[in-house]
Amino acid sequence: MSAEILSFETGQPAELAVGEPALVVDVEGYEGPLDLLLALARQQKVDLARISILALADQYLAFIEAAQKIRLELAADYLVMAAWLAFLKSRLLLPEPATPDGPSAEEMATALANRLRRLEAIREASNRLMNRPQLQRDFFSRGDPEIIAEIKHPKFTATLFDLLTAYAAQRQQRVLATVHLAKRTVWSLAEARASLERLVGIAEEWSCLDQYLMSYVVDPSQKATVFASSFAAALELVREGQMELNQKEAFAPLYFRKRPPSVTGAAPAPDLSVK
Amino acid sequence: MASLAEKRLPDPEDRPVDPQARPEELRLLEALLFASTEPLDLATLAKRMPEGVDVKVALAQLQADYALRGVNLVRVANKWTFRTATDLSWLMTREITETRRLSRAAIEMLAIIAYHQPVTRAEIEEIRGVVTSKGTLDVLMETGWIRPRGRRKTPGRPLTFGTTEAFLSQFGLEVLGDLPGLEELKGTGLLDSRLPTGFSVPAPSDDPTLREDEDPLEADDNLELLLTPAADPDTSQGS
Amino acid sequence: MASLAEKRLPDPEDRPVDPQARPEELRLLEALLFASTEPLDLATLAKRMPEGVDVKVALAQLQADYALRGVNLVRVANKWTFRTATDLSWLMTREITETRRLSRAAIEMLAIIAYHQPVTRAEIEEIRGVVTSKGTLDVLMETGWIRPRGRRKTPGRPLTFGTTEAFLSQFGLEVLGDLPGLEELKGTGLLDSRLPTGFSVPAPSDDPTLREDEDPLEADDNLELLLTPAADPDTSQGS
Repeated sequence: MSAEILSFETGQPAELAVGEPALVVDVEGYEGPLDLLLALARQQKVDLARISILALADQYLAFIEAAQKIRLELAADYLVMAAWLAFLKSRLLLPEPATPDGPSAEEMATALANRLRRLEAIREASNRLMNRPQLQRDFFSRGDPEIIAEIKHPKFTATLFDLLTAYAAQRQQRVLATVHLAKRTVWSLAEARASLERLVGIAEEWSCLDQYLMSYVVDPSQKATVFASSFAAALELVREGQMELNQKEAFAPLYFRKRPPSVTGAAPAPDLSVK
Repeated sequence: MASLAEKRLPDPEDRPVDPQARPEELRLLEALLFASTEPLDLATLAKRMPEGVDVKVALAQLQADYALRGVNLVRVANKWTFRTATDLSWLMTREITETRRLSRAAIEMLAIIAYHQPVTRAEIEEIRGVVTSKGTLDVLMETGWIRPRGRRKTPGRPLTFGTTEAFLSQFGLEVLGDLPGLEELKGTGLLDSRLPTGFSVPAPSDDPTLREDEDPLEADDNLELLLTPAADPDTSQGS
Repeated sequence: MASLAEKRLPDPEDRPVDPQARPEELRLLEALLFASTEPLDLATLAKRMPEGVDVKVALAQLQADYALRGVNLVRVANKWTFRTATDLSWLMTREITETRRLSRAAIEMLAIIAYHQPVTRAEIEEIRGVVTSKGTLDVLMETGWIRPRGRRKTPGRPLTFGTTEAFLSQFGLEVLGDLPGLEELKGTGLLDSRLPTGFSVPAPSDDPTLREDEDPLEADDNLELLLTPAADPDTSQGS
């Protein structure tokens, strides 16, 4: 610590040579200017309440000056404090103006002394606090607490609204589902066409469409839809030139065959007696 | 016994001369055993205690000291530890209530029981269109809102279910008849107003008097067993 | 004192008539308090005790019973717990599980928070005369001994800090008023954070009730974020 080499009586650094080992201070060792001031103040060995702020300011300024002489990098905080202390010192030395603007130099000095006292007091308090017996260091809690078994009691929640919504939705869903099942299934045009295309692919000879269709109709109720869709699909295939249709008269059975590759004329009528 | 005022904590300075002061080794032992995270054996204790202390004797003394207390000094596999007195083990439990929401399936089932009671499990499944899991019925029984009330006089004699008073209080109903009927459900928009004719909502009743087609539960009906799948023809048809 | 042979464990059947038998409520209390990891408050204890037991009286009795033992019944922030007697710490050292060593800055900060609470970071820095590093605050928060308790109703609405129950527990303080040297500090007026020392003598308080100049923390206050330098003008001037 460098403070020993500072003479607070004169406020001037004691005789010292630049680079003297004692001056190589670790400012990092202080927690800021206030900490440094407190350390310096302790050198006065008096109650902080009766400390000489003037002497302290001199000590601090001397310290900073010394530090700068050896090009010790100082944080801005230290320089701000130095400037403020220089200002305070000049005001303490000069007679007070008749109409003081703001706090008097005496008040500023007292405030600084109080800050130092407070910092010292809290340090003292923290020492006393940390010296108290501490849990798991000096006294101990139960090392092996017993397990408290938890008996869970479920409490169920549900509202009347939940209940009614569930009931209505459920009943309704069942009713609507029944209606849906009663709907007729429809043989779509696309289905009919796909089936016919497969049929036409193998029907080189005239074949009775009705007979083919019958094999598809498992459920008699579907007969109408199968016939209607197939007939429409058949007309479509004829228009596209993929197949030929033949019917003797209205409501007579329909015959179809794959359209021959080369069309040389009207196709001969099927020999109905054969089939 | 001295009054509490007289039994104030003595100052630490008083301790050495206090006539009640216990032998220091007992204080040391109880502190060690209290703070230890695991039971301690004789060797470990002896190593930690001051020289010249007969740890065995001290342990026996300490065990006697605590014998009548709520905490006893016990030996477990030759190691010593404090444990709650066995007659107080009930203290070592804590009852906690946890709030649980009913599953949708349970709510649906409850609703059907409420409206259609007395109703069997098979009938519930008929209305819901799905097989009921045993778990759902268990949960509902746990709520205390439903109860088996009798047995239907049909083959298999299935249980009939109804709601309880707890059901009424849970849902803020004075009587079961306060459950809204068809028109009210339609009025609130819960039911579609264009439902087919013939669609009806029963006028529910939780009258405990058994219906004509119900038999009383037998005294020895073990409801736990009755609800298991094996005893329940409803679910024996497979999953 | 009776010899060990005479002090054999009585049979459980003998207990009720044993003249030495302690009042059941004391057995229950000591069992509960021994078993628990956490200090228990009066309400919790009362809930677990039989009706009609004056728990306060029983606790005082129990505290007296254990005053001279190696394990004492102590009160921390109005909660009760057993702790090993502090005068036995020399014996217990081996139980120490690597206690964290706080930096001097952290210790000072903790003391300022303890003696000046509720206190803002700026006020802490005013007392210490230095900017607080984020790391120091983090370390203190990690100990669980301090907590942000609200926001000062001043521009910037800075967080106010206070100590926790764990703090009292750690330092064996029954209430905050037991802080060492608190009375002297109050007497010197050095607890007033404003300068010069005022006329009022403020006392620190860890009462969770907010002071008049405190706002509650908002529900969405993310303390992690609040403590980061970015959100803190004190340190935003950069390093």
